[in-house]
Amino acid sequence: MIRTVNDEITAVLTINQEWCKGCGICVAFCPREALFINDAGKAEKHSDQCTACTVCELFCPDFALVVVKKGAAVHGGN
Amino acid sequence: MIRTVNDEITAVLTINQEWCKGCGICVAFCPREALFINDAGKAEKHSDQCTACTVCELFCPDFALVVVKKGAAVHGGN
Amino acid sequence: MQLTQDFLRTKKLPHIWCPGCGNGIVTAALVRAIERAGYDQREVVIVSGIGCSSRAAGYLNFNTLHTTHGRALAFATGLKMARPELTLFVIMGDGDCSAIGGNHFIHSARRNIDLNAIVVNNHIYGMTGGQHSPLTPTGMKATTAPGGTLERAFDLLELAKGAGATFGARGNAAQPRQLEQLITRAAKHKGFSVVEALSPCPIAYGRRNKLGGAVEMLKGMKESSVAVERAAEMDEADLEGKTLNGVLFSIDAPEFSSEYHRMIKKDHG
Amino acid sequence: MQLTQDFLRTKKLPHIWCPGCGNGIVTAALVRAIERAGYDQREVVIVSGIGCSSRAAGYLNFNTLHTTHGRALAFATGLKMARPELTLFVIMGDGDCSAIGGNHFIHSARRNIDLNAIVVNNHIYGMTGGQHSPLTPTGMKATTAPGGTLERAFDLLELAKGAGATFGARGNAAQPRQLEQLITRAAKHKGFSVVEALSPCPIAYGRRNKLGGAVEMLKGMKESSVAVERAAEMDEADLEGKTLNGVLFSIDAPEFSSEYHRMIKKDHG
Amino acid sequence: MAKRQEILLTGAGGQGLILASIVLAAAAVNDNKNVVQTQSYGPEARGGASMSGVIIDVDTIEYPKVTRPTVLLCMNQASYNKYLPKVEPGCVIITDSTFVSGPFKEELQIKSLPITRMAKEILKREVVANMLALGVINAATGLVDRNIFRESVYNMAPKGSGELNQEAFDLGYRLYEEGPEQLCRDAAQTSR
Amino acid sequence: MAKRQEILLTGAGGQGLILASIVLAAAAVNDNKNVVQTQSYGPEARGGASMSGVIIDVDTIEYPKVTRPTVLLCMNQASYNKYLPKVEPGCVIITDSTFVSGPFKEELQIKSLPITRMAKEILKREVVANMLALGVINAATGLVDRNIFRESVYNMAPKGSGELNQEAFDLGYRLYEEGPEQLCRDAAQTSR
Amino acid sequence: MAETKPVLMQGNEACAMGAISAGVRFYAGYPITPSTEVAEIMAAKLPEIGGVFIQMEDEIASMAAVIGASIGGMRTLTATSGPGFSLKQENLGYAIMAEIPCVVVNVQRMGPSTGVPTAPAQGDVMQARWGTHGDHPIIVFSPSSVYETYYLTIAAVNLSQKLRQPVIMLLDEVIGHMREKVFIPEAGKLLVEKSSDQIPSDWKPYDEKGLTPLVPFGFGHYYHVTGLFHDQYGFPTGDPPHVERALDRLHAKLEKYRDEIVLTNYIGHKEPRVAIVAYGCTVRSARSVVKKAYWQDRLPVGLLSLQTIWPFPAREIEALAKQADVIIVPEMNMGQLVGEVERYVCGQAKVVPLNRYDGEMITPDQISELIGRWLS
Amino acid sequence: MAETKPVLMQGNEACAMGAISAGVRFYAGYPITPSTEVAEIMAAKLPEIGGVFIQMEDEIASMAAVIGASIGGMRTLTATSGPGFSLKQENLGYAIMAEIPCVVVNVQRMGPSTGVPTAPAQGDVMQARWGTHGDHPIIVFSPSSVYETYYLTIAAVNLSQKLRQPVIMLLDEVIGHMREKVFIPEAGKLLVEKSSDQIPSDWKPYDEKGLTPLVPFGFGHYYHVTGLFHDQYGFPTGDPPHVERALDRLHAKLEKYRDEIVLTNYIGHKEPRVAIVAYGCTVRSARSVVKKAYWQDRLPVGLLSLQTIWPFPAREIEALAKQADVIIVPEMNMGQLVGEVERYVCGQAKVVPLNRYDGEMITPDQISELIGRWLS
Ligand SMILES: Cc1ncc(C[n+]2csc(CCOP(=O)(O)OP(=O)(O)O)c2C)c(N)n1
Ligand SMILES: Cc1ncc(C[n+]2csc(CCOP(=O)(O)OP(=O)(O)O)c2C)c(N)n1
Ligand code: SF4
Ligand code: SF4
Ligand code: SF4
Ligand code: SF4
Ligand code: SF4
Ligand code: SF4
Ligand SMILES: [Mg+2]
Ligand SMILES: [Mg+2]
Repeated sequence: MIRTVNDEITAVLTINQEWCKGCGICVAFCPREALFINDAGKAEKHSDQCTACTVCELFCPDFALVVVKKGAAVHGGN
Repeated sequence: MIRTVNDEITAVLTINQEWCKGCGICVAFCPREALFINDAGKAEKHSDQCTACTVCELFCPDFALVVVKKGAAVHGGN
Repeated sequence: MQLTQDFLRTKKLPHIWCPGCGNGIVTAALVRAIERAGYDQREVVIVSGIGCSSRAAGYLNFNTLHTTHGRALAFATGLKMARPELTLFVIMGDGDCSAIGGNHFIHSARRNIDLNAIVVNNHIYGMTGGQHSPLTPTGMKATTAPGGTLERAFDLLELAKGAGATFGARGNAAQPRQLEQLITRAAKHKGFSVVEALSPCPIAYGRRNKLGGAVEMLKGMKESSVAVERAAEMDEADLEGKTLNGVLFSIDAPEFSSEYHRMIKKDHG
Repeated sequence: MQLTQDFLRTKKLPHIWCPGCGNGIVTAALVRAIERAGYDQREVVIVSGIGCSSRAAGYLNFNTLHTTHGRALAFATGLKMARPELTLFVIMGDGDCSAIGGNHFIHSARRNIDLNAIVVNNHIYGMTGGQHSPLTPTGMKATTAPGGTLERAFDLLELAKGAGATFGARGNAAQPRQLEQLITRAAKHKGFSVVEALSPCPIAYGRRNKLGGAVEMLKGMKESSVAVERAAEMDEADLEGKTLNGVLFSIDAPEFSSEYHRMIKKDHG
Repeated sequence: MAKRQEILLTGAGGQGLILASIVLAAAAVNDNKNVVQTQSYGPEARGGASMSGVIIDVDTIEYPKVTRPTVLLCMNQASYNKYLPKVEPGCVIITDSTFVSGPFKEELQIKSLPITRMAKEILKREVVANMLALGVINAATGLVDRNIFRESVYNMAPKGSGELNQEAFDLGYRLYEEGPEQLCRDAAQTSR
Repeated sequence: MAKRQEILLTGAGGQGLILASIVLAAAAVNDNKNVVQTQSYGPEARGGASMSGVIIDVDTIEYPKVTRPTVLLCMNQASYNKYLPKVEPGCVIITDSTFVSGPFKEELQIKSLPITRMAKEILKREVVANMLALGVINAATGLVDRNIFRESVYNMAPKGSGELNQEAFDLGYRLYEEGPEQLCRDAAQTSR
Repeated sequence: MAETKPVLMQGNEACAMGAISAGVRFYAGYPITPSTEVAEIMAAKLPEIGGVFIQMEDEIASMAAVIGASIGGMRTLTATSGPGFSLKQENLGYAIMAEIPCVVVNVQRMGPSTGVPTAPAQGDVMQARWGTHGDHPIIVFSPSSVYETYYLTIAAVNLSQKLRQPVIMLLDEVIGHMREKVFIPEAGKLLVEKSSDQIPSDWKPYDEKGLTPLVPFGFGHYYHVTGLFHDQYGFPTGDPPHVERALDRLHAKLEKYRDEIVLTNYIGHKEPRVAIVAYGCTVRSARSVVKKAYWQDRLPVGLLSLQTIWPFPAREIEALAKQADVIIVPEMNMGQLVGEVERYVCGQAKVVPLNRYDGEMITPDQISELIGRWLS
Repeated sequence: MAETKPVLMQGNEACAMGAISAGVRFYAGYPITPSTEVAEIMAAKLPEIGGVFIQMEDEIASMAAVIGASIGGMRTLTATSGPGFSLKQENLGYAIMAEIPCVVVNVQRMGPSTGVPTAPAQGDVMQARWGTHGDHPIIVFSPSSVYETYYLTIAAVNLSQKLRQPVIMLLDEVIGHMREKVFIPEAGKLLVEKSSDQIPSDWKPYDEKGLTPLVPFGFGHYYHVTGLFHDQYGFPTGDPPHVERALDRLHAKLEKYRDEIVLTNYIGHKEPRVAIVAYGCTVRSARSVVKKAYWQDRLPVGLLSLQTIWPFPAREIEALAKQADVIIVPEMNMGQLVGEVERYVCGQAKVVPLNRYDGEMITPDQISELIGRWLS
């Protein structure tokens, strides 16, 4: 579950689609309308819109959205 | 447990010494100092002092004091 | 007013309470209140929990229900919902009501069910010989708090109010006439009403805390109590160490058992 | 702030909650608050009861104690008294905390023991499929109140206050940043603190009451909430149907576990 | 239908499979058969897996759990993966191709149909995919008299949705008998 | 003291008989005897009847309840009425004449002494009547070594009241040995 | 008796409907899987027929409320599952002591503790007998089908009233949650056994001479109800001979009506080499095996199914032990009722437990395999 | 071992003192006759030695608090009586499931329900075994003297720690309230069996391989504790094979340490014609009879006294049944443990219950009279 991120920007939104349940909350609350639910019923990003504002992260009930600093790793405990 | 009372006055204090536990509350709260605890440890009356004011009745924790109207009977349920 | 001995099971007397115990004073006030309110003997039910004070049920000549420790209000709730026409008085000790029975107390308050709770607060577990209760003031001694309890006490009426009770009053055994009147008002109130009746337990509380015998305890009770009406005019310093007496709150709100029966009558037919 | 996934048991994810359930939002806010407060992971304990929301304990990477229904605070009281140096967060559902657990709730408040109660109020029994809880507003539907419940609801924070709690705050899943801050403040408060976190249960509550899906429920929640500070300036009519948000009360009072340990140190040492 | 029939309806929580199993069981009762319906409960049912079983027999049904399915419906990939290995040859297997992508074993009698897609596209109501599936099943197996089944579907539908549910049931029959392409063509024509 | 001794202390709640029985038992322990002490509990103990039993033996004591008292103390009329019929000849019976007015059967070995009255009149403390009673009992029976008993009375008294309790115990001895009249006379002399 | 149309019904629903048919008009409870449907159906139906449904704050209060309502004269029922059943024990003991009728449903789930809330088990069999403190009599029914759930609930309500004795309906999750076809005879009709309406003038609430009907509160009999040992009028007494008589009295009523209470059913060979003793859903697996083995294959096997598990059908087991060589006791627990079977078989036959405790039903295959082993 | 001065001690006091000697430093409880003295002594002593005494709001909370404190690493005890014991059952089951050590004292009083709060009885014997829902193992000690109370409490605390298993001290009112002379060996010394301090690096809270010590919260092992069935790390699972293994695991520890757990004592004739099986205060009456009958009158009688009643001393009873013709089981109840005796005697000897349930002790006379009848 280690995902490193794009080096070009300082922070970036990662989506863990395994955890996403497609509730649509992030889509509804994203101020940039940067997200949508794809055909598989999972959240997906129009990456150019996102400002990494973390609103969706705060709202996602499934811990599926994380705004990660450049080069950081997302990992968990046991 | 039927006790009729003195006909000459309109109300009178009766003391059920079987129920009295000698706690002294009536003695302490009687405004006329009309009561005392006798040698057997039971409340007893200086009958001439009592005004049948019912204070002691209100205070007796053992239902042992009843101010009864003239000619009335004191009786209980089962 | 003469104590209506018809409402007492005189054959069961003398009662088991210790000499000078306030339970008898509170019980007598309740009997006078019932008499004064003019209830039919058949329509009055006395429910109680377990404790010294709860033994009152056995001495009162009505239908009487001596339940399990802490659960009196829950039994009473079932009975009241089944037979809303009955008038229920629920006698509980401070431990019974606010320790093990605390949950039923707050839920009765929340539902605003028409039960009349008479909480005999002697600040101690009397029946079991003097352990501290949730109404034992901080610092007071008990067999389970030999150095004085560190726990804070509930303000029972604040608790009731916070839970949604619509009537709360406090009286004491040292003012038996007033206590009777508070119970009468509680009974008239439609909804859950609480009367906290302070009562001396010279044996399990007074002795250990050097409060004197029953007489001294009653006198102390009277001295430290202040009527709410008068308290409104007093300043904080004067109120220090005092206990408010009288009807502390009385609010109108829908009563649960009658609302429920109105609903089912509509549904039913 | 990034969600510290060290504090999550990511191997246990995805969690069992329904799509759109607010439990995850509240859980994330709690994780951020713990992170923000800078606690050592070892000194944090999560205690929970039984219910959907209580399953959060299983996903949080601390010492976690998933107890019995309604008893989380009583377990936590024992643990806190034994190990006063630990910081305890006690997650409970509205039913868990205020129905079956009501007694432990008021006694924790009375003792003012330093536990941080996070009450996830979805106004319903989620886990068992949608029965009404003591926090279901009157008139709302539930499987056990098909025509809408007739019962009155507790105001949880009024109840806590009446019982003696020293910190009470209300937040909601629609304002996750504020919720996080309220939890942080609760954790800092020494004494019993309650954070009521309103949370959407679209499956067992929203659907039956036609409140829409998770998004609509969150929006509704946000709209009806008013910060206490702002409410002070509003008049009654404007406040109708609104829910107060923020720290409703915060009082200083001796905390039980530390008082106790001070006492035994004195006695002992 | 003399032989004991064991029908397993599987998929995700929220797909309405439990309701479907109850409707199927009720229909069988109305068709004078002996029936037992069971289901998997639990928090797993919440968004996770859902399974329910119906046993239909002319004899008394003792053991109530499905052990050797004669009919298997899989409405999502997870359930397909889980239950396919448990069936024996001869079992009628129906999968919702909207969510199940195989692998389909040749030796098994598997019918893959876009059940949910049809519900969504033709009836505009994904929620009746379950009744559509019942239509498919009954078309494939004749478990219950068709008219009695239709009536049961109507009667057990939530208030006001009887017709829609019946339509879904009928569409299931057509989906099974005529195939998805025909249905789409017809639908396109109607909407024109 | 070879034979098993069964001592029954009876009276009203509040007379301190349970404490007396514990002191007696502890004294016997200190005197190296085997001892078992039991008592009646219950709400009845509240102002009502009080009963406690002490068994002293050199052998191991199995059955702990008093069945055939060898010593009976009755501190009020109710207990006298209740327990007298239960004793067998040979039992040492001591009654507090302050509260017990008989009837005294000739054939029984009954010693009636004004225990409470003496405590009140001579020691001015009714509350130590129980220790006075212990003195009487031990004087009558020699159950426990007198000095050991005195010491136990002292040690087990509430803080600050050791001496008073010992005095009461000694007074019990004198009451038994010299009789009440002598005691009153002596007291009158002292107070003169 | 004209049979009505068959319907599909769930076990928990049958319990609720049976209760209503038997005149239950008061339900107090607290939700818990897998019993919740009983509450939910009661919540929907009772108000429609003028009854009272109340969701209490917990199981303790639910048990208390049910007792309170019974004292008010209503027929009452409450339903729960393991954890809630544990909580009800104190007040259940009160109802037994005070002789207040009520029916307590426990739809068992896998325990101990929270266990597996949705998995079936028969782990509360001994608890149902002994869960509350002190010696006490109890009646426990254990249905094996939806229809049996319906009629045993009716029997439970009526017996409870007649004997002034709480009755436990001990379902397992399989029976509680399964739906099956049932014929409800005379659906909607009240199947209430009326205890005599005549209150004798010398009525005593706890007459030492024998069973008296409960006179509800509010009718001018000012008696006392308590969980303390009490005299004929309900007043506390701790007098030893009285205490003994009171306990005898509590147990005697079950002995006296034993034949009405203890319901069992035998199918199979008269002198079986292998007999099965089963209750609850396990009966179904056993019956499917015995039907085939005896009716089809004519093997010397039999099945004693117990609708009543407490009071324990000792006589029936003793009789069976005289006929059978081997008695198999399949249970979805680690062996509970088998102890009682062993006690009464008393060495007269070989007793073989068959235990499954993984949260799944015992299958017919498990049973037939074991029978096969003991037949050969 | 140098014996100290003998002291007069009450049974309840011995229980409290034993607990303290065994390292108990946390007590949570709710007062109830006849157990209250245990709490009162703890309230006085614990603060003096740095321990925690807390009076909780009820028995449920007391049980919960004790479990919480145990998870915090303290040795804990709670005491109650019948009604409170009924209330503790749900959380007792939790402790069993989550394998949290603690000692629960039940000083039995006459039940059912409120019963006669001050009268002795042995009515909670079966409840102690089966009071909580679901299959569960339990250890129950039943002392017959003040000294036995002291040392069995120590054993209970140590066993509980070692096995991570709640242990019940089932006293009766006679033992709880009587005072007798005792020698407390090495009074004041800690009699604590330390479980190994070494936490293996691969420590798992519920290692399938066997018993692991409890690592208290706060030491960096972030495990989960739940009343749900759980895996080795404590995380919930309802997977059938796992559930079965988990239940087996819970029971296996008691089987493995059976010889440490099951304590009994036999006196009398090697091949008795009449043997008595007794526990609790009844042992005393029985022993006084057997001592006289065997030691003095050389009659073929014997007494098997049970300090441990659960797990049931089946082997000891089986062995006894081979020797004795008649086994008398005196109990202060309507017959509880006798059922288990009958089960294991299995027809090998005649089992004769002797029951007294009027709130009084069984006397030596009652027993000797019965022995006499069976000897002749
Ligand atoms: C379940 C249960 N727990 C404990 C008890 C023991 N008990 C009886 S009365 C009582 C407390 C009495 O105190 P309170 O309620 O204040 O009444 P009081 O005797 O002071 O009038 C207790 C703890 C019990 N009977 N049942
Ligand atoms: C003693 C007991 N009673 C009942 C239950 C069943 N039960 C589990 S969770 C729950 C209520 C859940 O509601 P809430 O506490 O509001 O939590 P939510 O699921 O809504 O988060 C109930 C009644 C139980 N597990 N234990
Ligand atoms: S909020 Fe989370 S779970 Fe919901 S759609 Fe967005 S990413 Fe998925
Ligand atoms: S980080 Fe902000 S802008 Fe980017 S997707 Fe999330 S809410 Fe939208
Ligand atoms: S108040 Fe009553 S009990 Fe007390 S002394 Fe007076 S009469 Fe007696
Ligand atoms: S009635 Fe009044 S005056 Fe008479 S004794 Fe009582 S208190 Fe005194
Ligand atoms: S112990 Fe206290 S409350 Fe109980 S009867 Fe005695 S004085 Fe009254
Ligand atoms: S039922 Fe409600 S609270 Fe429970 S997981 Fe689903 S949405 Fe969340
Ligand atoms: Mg009190
Ligand atoms: Mg909830």
